[in-house]
Amino acid sequence: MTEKRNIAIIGAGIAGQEAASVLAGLGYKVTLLEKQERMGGMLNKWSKLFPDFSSSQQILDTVQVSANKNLSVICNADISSITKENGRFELSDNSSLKVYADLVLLATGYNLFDATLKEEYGYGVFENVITSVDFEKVHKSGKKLTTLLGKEPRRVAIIHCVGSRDAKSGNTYCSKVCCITGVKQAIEVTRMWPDCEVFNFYMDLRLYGSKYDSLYLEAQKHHKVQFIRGRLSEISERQDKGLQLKAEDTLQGRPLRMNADIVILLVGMEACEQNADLCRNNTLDLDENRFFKSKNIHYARNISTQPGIFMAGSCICPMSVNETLESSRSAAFLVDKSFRSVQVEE
Amino acid sequence: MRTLMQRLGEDVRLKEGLHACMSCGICTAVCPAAEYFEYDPRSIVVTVQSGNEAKIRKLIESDTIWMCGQCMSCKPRCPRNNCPGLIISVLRRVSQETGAFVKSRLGRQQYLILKTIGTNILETGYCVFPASVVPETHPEQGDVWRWIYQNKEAVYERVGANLDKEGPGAMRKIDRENLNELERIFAESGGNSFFSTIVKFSRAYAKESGFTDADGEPDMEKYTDFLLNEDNDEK
Amino acid sequence: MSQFDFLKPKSRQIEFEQFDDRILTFVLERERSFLTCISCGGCTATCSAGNLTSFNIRKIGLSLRRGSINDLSDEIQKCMFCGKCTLVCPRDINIRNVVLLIKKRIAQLESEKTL
Amino acid sequence: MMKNSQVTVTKEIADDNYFYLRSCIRQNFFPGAEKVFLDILKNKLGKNIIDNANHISCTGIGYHSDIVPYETYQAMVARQFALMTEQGLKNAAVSCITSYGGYNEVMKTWKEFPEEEAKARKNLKNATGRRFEIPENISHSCDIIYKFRHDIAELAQYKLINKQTGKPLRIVDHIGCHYAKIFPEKGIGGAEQNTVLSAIVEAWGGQSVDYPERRHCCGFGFRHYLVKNNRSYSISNSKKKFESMEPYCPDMIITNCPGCNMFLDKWQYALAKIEGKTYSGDKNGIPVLSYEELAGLVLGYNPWDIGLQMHQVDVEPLLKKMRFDYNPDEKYLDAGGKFMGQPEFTGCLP
Repeated sequence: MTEKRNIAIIGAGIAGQEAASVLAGLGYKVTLLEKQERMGGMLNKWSKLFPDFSSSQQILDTVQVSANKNLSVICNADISSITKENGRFELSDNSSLKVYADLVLLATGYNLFDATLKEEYGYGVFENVITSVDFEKVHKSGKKLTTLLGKEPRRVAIIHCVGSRDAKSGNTYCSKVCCITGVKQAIEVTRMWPDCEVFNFYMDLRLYGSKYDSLYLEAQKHHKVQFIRGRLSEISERQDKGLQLKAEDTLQGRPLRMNADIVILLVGMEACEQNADLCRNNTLDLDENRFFKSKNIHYARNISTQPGIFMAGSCICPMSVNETLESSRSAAFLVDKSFRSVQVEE
Repeated sequence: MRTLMQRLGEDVRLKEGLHACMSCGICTAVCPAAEYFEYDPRSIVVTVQSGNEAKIRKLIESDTIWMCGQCMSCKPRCPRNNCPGLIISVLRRVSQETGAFVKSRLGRQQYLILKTIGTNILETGYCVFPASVVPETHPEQGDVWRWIYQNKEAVYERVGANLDKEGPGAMRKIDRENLNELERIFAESGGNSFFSTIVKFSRAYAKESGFTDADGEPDMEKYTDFLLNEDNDEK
Repeated sequence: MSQFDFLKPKSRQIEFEQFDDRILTFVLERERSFLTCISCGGCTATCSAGNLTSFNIRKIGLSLRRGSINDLSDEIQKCMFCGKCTLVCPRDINIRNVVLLIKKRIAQLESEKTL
Repeated sequence: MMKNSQVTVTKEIADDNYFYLRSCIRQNFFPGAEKVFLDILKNKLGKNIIDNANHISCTGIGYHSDIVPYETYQAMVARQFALMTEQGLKNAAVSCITSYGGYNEVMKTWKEFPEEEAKARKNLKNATGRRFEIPENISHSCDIIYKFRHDIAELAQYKLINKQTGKPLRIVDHIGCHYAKIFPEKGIGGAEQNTVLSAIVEAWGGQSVDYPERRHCCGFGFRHYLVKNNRSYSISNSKKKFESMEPYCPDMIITNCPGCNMFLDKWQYALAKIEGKTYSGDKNGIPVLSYEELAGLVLGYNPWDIGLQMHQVDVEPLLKKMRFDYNPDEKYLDAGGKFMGQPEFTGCLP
């Protein structure tokens, strides 16, 4: 019996690392490939997590893997091609790197929506317009959120669905985690500045997770966060660099104009652009939202359309941290199961 | 008989303008009309989307559809690529074809627009021309316009226009042959019958409302006068 | 000049910069639960007055929270204080008390002639 | 799915051999503007542009005030294309924003619904015997000035500088709604951060100034202006724009739409009559010029040749800021040099 035990995992965010540690623990030879200099992926950009304000660093530390006899980690490896020859997968980047594996696990994660594409919101033009990720950076630094001129904001508006549920951005799906992020960040703003008014502009509040709705209640009850049902139509800059917002208060059926000192855009999750590259020369496929397509979205979520390639985390669809970790373990289980069934057949 | 929804659906602009609305209000937020009238393009789209005949009937008989200014500011924003402004054009068309327009004050004004712009187009080949912008009915045009109006020939000649003369150039006279072509296009493409429909329903409404001459026929001068002075306070 | 018969309509736009918080602050100080309204409309659906008149308690609450309090004083009189709204509220807001407080505050402001 | 909100829209603009499609409102209120546009193209830039006497209104104002049905409008547009075809020209130079939006709307419809194009062809043929080819390029005349803005800058005799202070003139722009809102990809810079006018202003030495209600409609509203009782809508929306630009103390407003140009000029006057107020810090108001008129000025045309005496808000304060060499005494002389009387009053407030 030939031992087929080599697994390549693309992406060393929390999904890739969690799967790597499970599979290495089961005795497989795992190669973890990361395109950045360091592991951790997108979660490195976050400060605190919903719904409990725990530190994202704590999660990063918990899932952190280090190389051992079963696990090797290669950073700066931007894999752009997967081919299968003689029953083996060959992974290569644009330089000379080649990695061979019996099975591949995709954990390539997501990209953040580029908010400059929503030109009507003026991100990149008006300096008091920031994204949810910019806010996390401020929060992580331990500083307080201030206006461009260093002043305490009197009013902050948080905009839901930026680059999500929007044909104009080419993303018609829901990014799922933005609503609860908006509620979390609203509370964080009022914790920084108790006198600051915070308004969330939403279309539907999709607070699906456990404890998410109670965070919403807490935001209203203890932090006076206000919610306006209406998609923001435009932001303009005023002479004092303050911002003017226009939306409809759809629950009243009246247009609304508001000034705000800072606007936070809740940018959605997009599929990575490299996904399309990875689909060349194999039967991997993308879904209508450019994420990797599952063989079946109910019972084979982690199984791709190419036999031997599995998927974990938010390269399948937008996911929260806990869903990502569960998805990784589920993928690891399926990888293990796949090896076992091959051996039984042989 | 065709339902209203069928009539609306026959217009290609409904297919272009209505995909699926999720009631986000992004259109109403920037709508210049929503700010000044009891008007909400979002709810109009929702009504059309519902396909409910009774509601659509009520809509095309109401003032609401006539409040849109056709600026199309709604168009570039909609996250579902709808265009409320275009849907409203279709509603207005059906409102006029079915005679529903005479049931609302703003709808009845179509007769006034027909008498001014419609007549201008057919008689001169232009939507507007200097003699049509009468200072008395256009006080906002100001003293400079009054001066231009009173010295048309000299002023237009001074700035190189060709007012009411043969040949090319600004404000030149459109010759008979071209006007005949225009008329034939209107006849061929339904423009004339659309005009007649507006006139027919307006005459019937005028008669019904007692604007008649000695023979009991509609007196359209009286009716026009009524329309011009019809209460413009928002109810 | 009478010939310039323009500029009639008042803007319907909710202008946050003209936020009138005099009723809202009074209500919130005495009935904090009002903060947690999610505009679900349960109150309006069950409202006795709303079933007979154009009274819309959800919208009144919303106007208050948007700081537009004009035309509120007549509208609020339509409430019949049956209290069903309070029973159905999923956020457990004492809506009946909210209405009472609005009326009380309006009466105060009217006696000061500032409304 | 295609992303249509790309930051930079680079549309193609033909560089010669245009068929001129004029605007009812422009030729009516600002005939000098169209005269100077044609003159710049022919005599300064050496381009071929044809002004055809058979060309008539596209009936766009009738279409958007809903008395002209879409089929008729399409046939009228088809006729414009037929005139172009007969002249052997493939590039439309459209002066009117309503027509510009309309031509693009019709083209989009024909692309999506070929049966509509077939109907328009049939209607046109039956009515006039004419046939047409689809134009290769449809540009608004502001696109053409935009394209040649640097050439114009090289020929310029004046810069958009306030010679009294040495600083660039502060210019706010207003883009006609139908230029890029209906089809963002048809306007330079798209619907949201449109740059067609600001690039022109900056190429000629001026400073383009942003203001919050920049993208708001001027308030024409078709049926809202056409019926006198409805004009509140028009003036209210223009007022909203003036209030928004006032704190920025602009030296002038530039527009690309003939209608907007007229309304922003006249409503300042009407607002002064109603409210006793201007938004310019003086009694005159903020001068409103189109891009052709402004091109004419930087190229040193006589302001009275290009019709600037036809504006209600007086342009002379602007000319003085530019230290423009002009003769105020010729303002109201006719073509033969004879005084033709003068307006009782120019500007906004006495």
